[in-house]
Amino acid sequence: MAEITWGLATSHVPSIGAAMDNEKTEDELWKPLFDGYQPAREWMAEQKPDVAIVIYNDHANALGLEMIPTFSIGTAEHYDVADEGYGPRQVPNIVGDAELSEHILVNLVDEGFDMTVLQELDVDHGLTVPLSVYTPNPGDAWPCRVVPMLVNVLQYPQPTADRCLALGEALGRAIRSFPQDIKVAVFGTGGMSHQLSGERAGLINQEFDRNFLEKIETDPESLSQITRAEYVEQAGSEGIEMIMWLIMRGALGDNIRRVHDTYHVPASNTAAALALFAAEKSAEENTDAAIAQ
Amino acid sequence: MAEITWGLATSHVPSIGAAMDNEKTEDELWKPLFDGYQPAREWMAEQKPDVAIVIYNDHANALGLEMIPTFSIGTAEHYDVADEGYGPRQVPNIVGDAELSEHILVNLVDEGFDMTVLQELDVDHGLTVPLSVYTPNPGDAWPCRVVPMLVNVLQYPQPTADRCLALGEALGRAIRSFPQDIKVAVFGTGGMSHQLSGERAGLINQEFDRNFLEKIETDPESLSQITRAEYVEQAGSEGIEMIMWLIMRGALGDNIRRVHDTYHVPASNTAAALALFAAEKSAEENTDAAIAQ
Amino acid sequence: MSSYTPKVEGTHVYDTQMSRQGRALNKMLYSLKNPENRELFIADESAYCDKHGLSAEQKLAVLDRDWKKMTEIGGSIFYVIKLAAIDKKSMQDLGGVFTGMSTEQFKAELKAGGRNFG
Amino acid sequence: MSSYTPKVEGTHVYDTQMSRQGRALNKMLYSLKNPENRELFIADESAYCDKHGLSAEQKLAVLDRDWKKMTEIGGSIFYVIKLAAIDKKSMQDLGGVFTGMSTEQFKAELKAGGRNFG
Ligand SMILES: [Fe+3]
Ligand SMILES: [Fe+3]
Repeated sequence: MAEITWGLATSHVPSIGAAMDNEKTEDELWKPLFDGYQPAREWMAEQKPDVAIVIYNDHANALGLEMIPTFSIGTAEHYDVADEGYGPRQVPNIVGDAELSEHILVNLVDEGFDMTVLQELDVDHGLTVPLSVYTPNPGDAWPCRVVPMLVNVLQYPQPTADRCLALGEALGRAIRSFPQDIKVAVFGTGGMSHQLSGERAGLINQEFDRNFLEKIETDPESLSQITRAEYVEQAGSEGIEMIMWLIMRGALGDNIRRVHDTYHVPASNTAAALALFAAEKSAEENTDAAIAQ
Repeated sequence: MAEITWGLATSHVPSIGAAMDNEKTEDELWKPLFDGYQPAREWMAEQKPDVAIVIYNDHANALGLEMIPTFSIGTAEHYDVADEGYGPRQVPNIVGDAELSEHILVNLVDEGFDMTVLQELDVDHGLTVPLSVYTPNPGDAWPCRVVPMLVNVLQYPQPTADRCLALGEALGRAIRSFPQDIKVAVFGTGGMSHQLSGERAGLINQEFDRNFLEKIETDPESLSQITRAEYVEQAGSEGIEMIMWLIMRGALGDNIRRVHDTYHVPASNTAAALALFAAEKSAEENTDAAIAQ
Repeated sequence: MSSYTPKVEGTHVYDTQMSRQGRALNKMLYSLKNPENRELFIADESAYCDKHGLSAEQKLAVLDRDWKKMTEIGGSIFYVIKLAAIDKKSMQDLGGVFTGMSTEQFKAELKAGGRNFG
Repeated sequence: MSSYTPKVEGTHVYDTQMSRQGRALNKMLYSLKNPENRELFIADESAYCDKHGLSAEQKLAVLDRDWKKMTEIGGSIFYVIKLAAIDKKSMQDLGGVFTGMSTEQFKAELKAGGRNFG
C-alpha cells in the first residue's frame, strides 16, 4: 500500500522561483530565505517520494474566471508549465500519475467531496515554485511524479478552513488505500500573510503567521475554526491561501514530527515560510502491520 | 422569505423538445406523452413561480471533457440557448437571477458542498426541454427567471445518489433562507431508464422506473442508497441521470403532495416520465410563522 | 476501463481513463458545436482530424463513420452524436448500429416497450 | 460587493459580483497569457479592448494604466498583473500605486517587516 512519508508547507510566491532562476539566492535580500530552506532540502533529498501531491491554486494561468471549481484534481499523464505572461518558467514539465489521480478522485467523490476533474492543465508558479523549493536543481526532469490538486482561494466563497481540513483527512485515507507500494509526499502551498491590492497592500502579520506555523503542527483544529473573514482580515486577501496548508495537514494524520521550519519577510510582497513534517506511521497502523505479520 | 412551491421531475430528452418545435405532439407516437403532461401543465400554469431552479446535466454543449465539475451552479444574469450541432433551439434565451444564485452558492459552500461557479453558460436541451414541458408556448420570454444547477452524470465517478439527496436538502435550506418574498420551483430532470450506446442500447426497465416514480415521493432515502453500479445496471448508462431527481426531492422537504404523474415508452431511445409535487409548508414552518406573528 | 470503475455487463461505464484515451477525438467532436467548424470539417474531414491531433485509429473511425469503434476507443456518446448530426443520423440510427439491427427494427423494439434485460 | 460577502475594512474581498462586473476586462487580461495575443494587444491596445467587448470605463482604465481603478471595477489582481507584466512593472510597483507611495518606499516598508495594521 502507498505510504505518506512527509508533508511540506511552503509559500509559492513567484519571486522565489525568479530568485532561483536568475541566480539571486545569494543576494542580501534572498540569502536568509534560501539559507532557511537548506536543512529541509537536505532532509527531503534523503527521503525522495515517488509522487508529490501538490495542493495549490492557479493564478489566472490555466483557469479563467468563467468556471471556478472549489476543489479540483488533475488526472492527466503530463502537465506543461504555463506561460504566465512572459514565457513559461524554464523548469521541466510535469509527469503525472494518472492512476493515483483516479484512485484519489474516486475515493474523494465516494466520501462526498464534489471534485472537479481536470483532464488538461498547465501548471503555474503555484505548483512549480514549491517543486523548486523541494528540488532547486532538477536538471531535465523533476525527481517525482506529481498529482496537482487545486483550491479556489481567489474568489469568495472560498471553501471553509474546516472543509479543507476534512478534505485533507479524506485525501490521506485515499492515498493510504492505494494498492501500490509507493512513497507519497504532500505539499500544502501558499501564504503566509500578504495583501496585493487595495489600501492595505503590503500587509504582513507576523503574529498571525507565527501562530499558524506553530498550530499547523500542534492544533490544526483551531486553525480550521478561523472564518474566511478572519483570514482575510488578519492575513490579507491573499493570505487566505493558508487554508491550503490544512489540506496537507489533514492528509498527514496524527503522528507527525516537525523536521524544520523557517520564516522570512519579505519575499516580494509576502511573508514566506516553510515547514516540513515527517509523517510517522500511527500506532494504529503499526498495530495493523503487526497483526498482518 | 423565499418559498418553494412545487417540484417537477421530468425527462429532458431532446426529441421531446423537437416534437414540440416541429408540431408533432398530436402524432400517434407522441400524443400519449403530451396528453399525459396536460393536467400537470394546467396546474403549474396556475402556480407560476418567480424563479425555477433547473437541475440538469450538460451534454457536450457547454462543458468540454477537459474540466468536469461534480456540481456546478450558474451565477450569470443571462444564459443563451446552445447550438447543439444544428443551430440553437428556437426558444427564448434564459434570464438568470444572479442574486439568488449567489445566495445559494454561498450557503452551499458554507455547508461543505464543493460547488463550481459558472459565470458563463450556454444551456442545452437538458434545461430547455424541461422549461418547454412546463410552458409549451413561452412566446418571447420564459415566464420565470432560471438558476441552472449542473451535475456530472456523464463520466464515472458521478456523485453518489446519497450525496445528491444531501445536496437537495441543503439547497432547500438555502432557498428558504433567501430574504426575498419569491416563489421558487425546483426542476429535477433526466431519466428515466435508457442506454444510448453499446450492445444494451435501447434498454428500458419499466419495473425500475415505476418503483423510482413511486419512491421519489414516499421513500427517497431508499433511492439514495442505490449504488451507481446498480443505477447503470438497472436503468442504463444514461438512466443514472435519475440521481438528479433526488436533488429536487431533497429540496422539497417532508411535506409534499403528488399532483400528477405520467410514464411513457418510448421518447426517442428512452422511457420518459413526469412527476409533479406540491410542496406544502412543514408543520415546523407553520409553527415558526405562528410564533413570528 | 479503469480498475476503479464498476464493471457492468454489456454496458459502457464511461470513466476518466476512457476520457483520457479519447481526449483528442472528443475535443474534435466538441468543436463541431460551432457552425464555422462544421463547415471546415465538411470541406476537408481528413485535414480537420489532423489539425485536432487525432490518432490514426481515431481518424479512421471518424472517416469510416465507425460509430461502434468511436465509442470503444474513448469517444463519449454525447460527443459522437455531434458527428451523427452532421450526417443527419438520429440516435435511433446509431442504436441500430450498436445492436446490429436496422433502424426500423431498433425503433420497433423501443415502441414495443424497449429492450428488456431483466 | 455582494451582501453575502464579508466586509473587511480596507481590503478587497473579491466575490462573484465583482467577477461578474469585471467579466470582459478579466477575459481580455486572461487572453494576454498567450504570446500572440500580447503582440496583438501591444500593436493596437484600443482595438484589442474593443474586440473583447470592454466597457468604456474598463477600456479607459486599461489605456490609462489606472491600476487602482481596474481593481475597483471588477479586475482581479491576478488578471491585472498580466498587463503589468507587459509594462515590465512588478507587484511592488503596483503596491506603491495602491498605497500612494513610491515603489522604493513600498519596498522599504516591506523590508522593515511589512505594513502592520494590528
Ligand atoms: Fe498564490
Ligand atoms: Fe440527459
